Amino acid sequence: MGSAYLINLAFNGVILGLIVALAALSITLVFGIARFPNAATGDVATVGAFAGLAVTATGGGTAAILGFGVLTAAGLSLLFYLILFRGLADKPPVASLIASIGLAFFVRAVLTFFVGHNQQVYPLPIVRAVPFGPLRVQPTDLQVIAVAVLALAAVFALLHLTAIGRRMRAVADNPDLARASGIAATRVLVVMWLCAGALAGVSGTLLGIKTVVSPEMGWDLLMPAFAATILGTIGNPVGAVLGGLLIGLAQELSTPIVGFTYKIGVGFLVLLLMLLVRPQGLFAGNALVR
Amino acid sequence: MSTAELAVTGVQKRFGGVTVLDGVEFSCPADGLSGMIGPNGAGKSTLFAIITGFQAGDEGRIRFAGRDVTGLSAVERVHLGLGRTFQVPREFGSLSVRENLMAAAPGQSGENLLAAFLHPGRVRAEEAAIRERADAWLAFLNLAQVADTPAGRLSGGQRKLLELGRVLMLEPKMILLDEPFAGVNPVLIGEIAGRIRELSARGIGFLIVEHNLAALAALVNHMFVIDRGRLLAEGAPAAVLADPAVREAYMGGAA
Amino acid sequence: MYRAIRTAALASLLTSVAAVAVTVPAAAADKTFSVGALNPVSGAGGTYGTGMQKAIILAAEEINAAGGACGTRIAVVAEDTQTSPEAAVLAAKKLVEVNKVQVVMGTWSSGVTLAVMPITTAAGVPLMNTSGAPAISTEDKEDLVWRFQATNGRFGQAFSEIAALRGFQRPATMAYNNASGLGNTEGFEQAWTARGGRLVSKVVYEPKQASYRSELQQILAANPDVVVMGSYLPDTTIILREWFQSGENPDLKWIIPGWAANEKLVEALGPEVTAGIIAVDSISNENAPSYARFGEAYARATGEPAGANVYAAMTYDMMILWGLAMQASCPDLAPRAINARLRAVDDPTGEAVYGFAEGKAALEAGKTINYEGASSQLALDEYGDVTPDFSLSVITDGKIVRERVVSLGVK
Amino acid sequence: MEAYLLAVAVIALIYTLLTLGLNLQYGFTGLINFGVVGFFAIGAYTSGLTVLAGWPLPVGLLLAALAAALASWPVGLLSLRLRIEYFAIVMLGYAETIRLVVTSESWLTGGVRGIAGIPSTSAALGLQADPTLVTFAITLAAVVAVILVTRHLIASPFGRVIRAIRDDEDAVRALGKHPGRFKVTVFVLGNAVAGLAGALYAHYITYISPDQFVSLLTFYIWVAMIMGGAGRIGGAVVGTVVLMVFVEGSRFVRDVMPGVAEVEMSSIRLGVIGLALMLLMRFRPQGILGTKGNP
Repeated sequence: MGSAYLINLAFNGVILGLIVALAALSITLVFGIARFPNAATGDVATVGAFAGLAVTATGGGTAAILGFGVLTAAGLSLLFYLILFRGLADKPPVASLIASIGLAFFVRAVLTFFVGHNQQVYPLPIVRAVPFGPLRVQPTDLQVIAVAVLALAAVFALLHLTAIGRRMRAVADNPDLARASGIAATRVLVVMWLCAGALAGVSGTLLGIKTVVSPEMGWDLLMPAFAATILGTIGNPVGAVLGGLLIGLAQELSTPIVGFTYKIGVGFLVLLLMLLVRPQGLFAGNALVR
Repeated sequence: MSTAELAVTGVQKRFGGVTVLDGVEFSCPADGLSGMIGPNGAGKSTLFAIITGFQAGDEGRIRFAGRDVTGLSAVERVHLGLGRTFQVPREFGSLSVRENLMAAAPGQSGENLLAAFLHPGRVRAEEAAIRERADAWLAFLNLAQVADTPAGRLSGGQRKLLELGRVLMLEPKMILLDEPFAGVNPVLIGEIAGRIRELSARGIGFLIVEHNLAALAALVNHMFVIDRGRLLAEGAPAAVLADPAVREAYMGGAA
Repeated sequence: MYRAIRTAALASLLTSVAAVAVTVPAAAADKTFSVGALNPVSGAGGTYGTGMQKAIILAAEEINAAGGACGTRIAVVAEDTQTSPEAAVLAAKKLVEVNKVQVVMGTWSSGVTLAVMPITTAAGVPLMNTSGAPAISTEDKEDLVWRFQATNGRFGQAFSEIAALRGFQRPATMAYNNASGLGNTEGFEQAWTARGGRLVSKVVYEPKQASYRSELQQILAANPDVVVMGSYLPDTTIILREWFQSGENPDLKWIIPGWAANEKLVEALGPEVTAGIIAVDSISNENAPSYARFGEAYARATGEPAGANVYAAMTYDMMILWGLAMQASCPDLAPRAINARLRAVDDPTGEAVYGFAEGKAALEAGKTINYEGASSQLALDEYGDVTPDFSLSVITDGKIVRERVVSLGVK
Repeated sequence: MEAYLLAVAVIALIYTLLTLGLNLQYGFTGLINFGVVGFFAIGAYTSGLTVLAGWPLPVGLLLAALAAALASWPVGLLSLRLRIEYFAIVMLGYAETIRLVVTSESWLTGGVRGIAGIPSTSAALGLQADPTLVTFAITLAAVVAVILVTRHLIASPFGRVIRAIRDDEDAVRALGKHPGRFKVTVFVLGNAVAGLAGALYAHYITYISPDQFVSLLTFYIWVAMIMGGAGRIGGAVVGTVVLMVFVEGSRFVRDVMPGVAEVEMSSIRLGVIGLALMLLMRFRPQGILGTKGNP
């Protein structure tokens, strides 16, 4: 078990971690501003992946898959806010959490009802890997890295460079402000839900490109994404990304020790240990602000 | 320096870059009737939370009843006889008014799960005694007619009284009241003030944080003024309210 | 006018109720035998369940068309297991207690069969299944459970047979962590080591992952010449794609069960990646007249080729074999009596028959018979398990081309 | 027909036990437990293995409750340090981890192949009676016992404090009582009931495997509890009955409406559960029967 083996494992962990990080960032945005862990995030990602599939029927490539998947997921996310979560805003966060689980089930049920349980695959060409020293890098890996980094950069730019982003951070910092400033808060929420949906869409389509598209893919993504969110402190975008990477790395690098069946549990173990030491998350500090 | 007092020395608290409390120092007799005022953002609520142990200060010490309680939890401070109410009443909304008071009684063996099942006789006897005490306080606070009503259905003023009743079940040496008059109609304010005076006469100490200066000045014997995280003035209510520095602080705070 | 319509509606409702009330005893007088079709109509087995149910009904129709078994018509009561043990238990209770069925056939997943067995056995009702788990044989203490599918272990033996045929020296295994995945690869390992071979590496993986690269890396590091899989379609798709993309061991060959190495896999990965994959599947008794008859009826009823659902042929055989056993047991139609005759109508020394009418005629003529099924030659062994043949196919230019049939031989 | 209804009733009673346990935790104390199925599984495996090893049934049931209680104690302590939303997610992960351990430690649990041939209740007790009937009697007795104990508990000083914790934890602290001790006790107690339910399930179905313990069951129980009204003992029973009528009723709906494609039934069931969760939260968070503010 040489260092080349470990380097490859670590690389796998990073790729996996980036996809998880995107979903985690979506969850953390919602949590920072709407104040509940959104369990429907994974299923919005699934719908994004299926939407991407629809464009491939008309001959779309990777860019078209991503674009359409992201747009659909963003629109769906906004729709869910308008018809469900807005009406729950004045109830305890637990109500929104439980409703979001219901929504996740419902979305999955609708998907399986119409498309069945069978897997689907994006008809993209399969290309051989390029060796970089001991590392074997697949072209899809480079795509995943590029898209993920771009998406993350776009979100951080939005949060820090635009007026609406600053307002989002302000609302995250002080929920009373949201109540006080009426219409402005609605605009913040609309942008936030669009943004969260888009991130879920990126995560879903990238997962679809890497693997296969199936109705359960998003729900399966949810647990590691939740873990990453908590790991990096809920409401902290940088933390969510680092949390995702940490979980991906911990899972893959632990395999020589714990084997392959337990590796899914490792992500959770890391989370538990961290919570014992730092109940507030790794990057404690107030929410989206700092 | 008497042992029966609440003493605060050098308390500091910062949130991020903002200093909320900057070395507050004061002391008041544990059986006295004292008030605390200060403009919005002066740090009263934070100080209140630090005294009662609901928040930890960055520096400084709290002494109560002859002990340094700085490191003690909120629960332990209650056991030493330091009770509190909340600014926005935090009644147990789904429990009846009587249950609210009964829940507060200390040292109930029925709160131990095993005892609740294994010693039904003892628990029943205790319950009867607790109920009697609760009803007595309800009568004192003029809440007897709503004893069986869910607390969530009470009016704002009644909730304040309920919270007071709940603290009284603890048989505290001293009670910290957080804005007992806020949002209460004038008639009820008079009633609440009357009850406080009577309790004070029975030897229970009070420290009352309040925005209603007139009502507070009429009630307390001694007043502290907090501004920008420090003690600005103290003394008899009339003298304190006449102090130019206090007036200045209130004007500045309003602007 | 309105009132008239209402009166008419009411009257017709009453008559239809009366009609039902009359037909039930009439049917009973005509002697019917109730059979429970307990299939995975929804859930993970949903792809197969409906077809399995149809096949049972087709076979019952065939029996009834031939004048019934022992003068008795077959009535099929269908239920859904939802591919869940708990739902299956309730469904089985309903079949046995409410519908009073005297045999239950067509349970699919091993978990369901193991959960239903105690109920049917306690009621003295035989259970016929298409599950793979070995525990089914050992738990069947009263010889009331019959298996029409190859056990996981037999699949493993077939893999080993094929690996040896192809001259592989350094096999590795990868298994999806469930009973079937493990059963296949462990069956392979057992059979392979019994031949004196050894595995160079083996991995058991948790399903539903975004990537299996770390697992694959461990396998490839051992430099095997073939990987034997106990896998399903989604994970197989991802694993093969990652293997191909990595560019490592490009000459590596794969032996994959037929339910994973199928047209969908080729569609997902294309001809280049799938070239040379060896697909192994238990096959129906394709050259037998019974299969031809079944295939034609199945296609007519469902609009799908019989080959699309290998389990449908098995449930068809369950019903036909049971009908023949009823005939052989005549006039004693107690479930246990019929159960005891199942091997007698599958007697290797008997005259080969390929359908119910033919078998019934032979039995009436006093002959011993051997029903050659549509799914396999059956040949029920001492555990009540069948011995089907396997196909060895190779994916070439995106097409799954069958090379040969592998028989493990009847003990 | 009676025997089938009895079989359905046994499952309904087992679910009722789970709902009662969760109701104690969430309905009366406000603890969010998304790991119900994990403790159910622990109970099932513990009793199944114990009785298979030759111990009598009562020992199996007792150990099942104890094991579930023991497994929930450390996470119960953790709950005191975590925000409520963190804890909700941690519990989802914990149940999944329990399933993972059951799957991986095949030397003990049979792994993915599960454990077959667990003695039924009547077999374990050495009775000749119908196992469904015996399980029904035991489960009914357990439900009645849990209801009686819960009622006594809720009316006791202990119960008063946990209801106070649900309404306002900080106010309880201001009264000099540690909410933590009460929360951990309730958490452990509720999960012990889930463990007992798991044991009865194991001896009823007689075959257990990791596939039977997926998170969907947890949410079934949540739906049942919320439908009946959190914080109402009778609500747990009513909610479970409504749930079972829906789940089992779909079996008969298919007989009446053959037009509904059969393969899609599982999608419809999942969708209805999801829709129920959303609508209940949105319009009747106090449950079908509950009245606002007075549970």
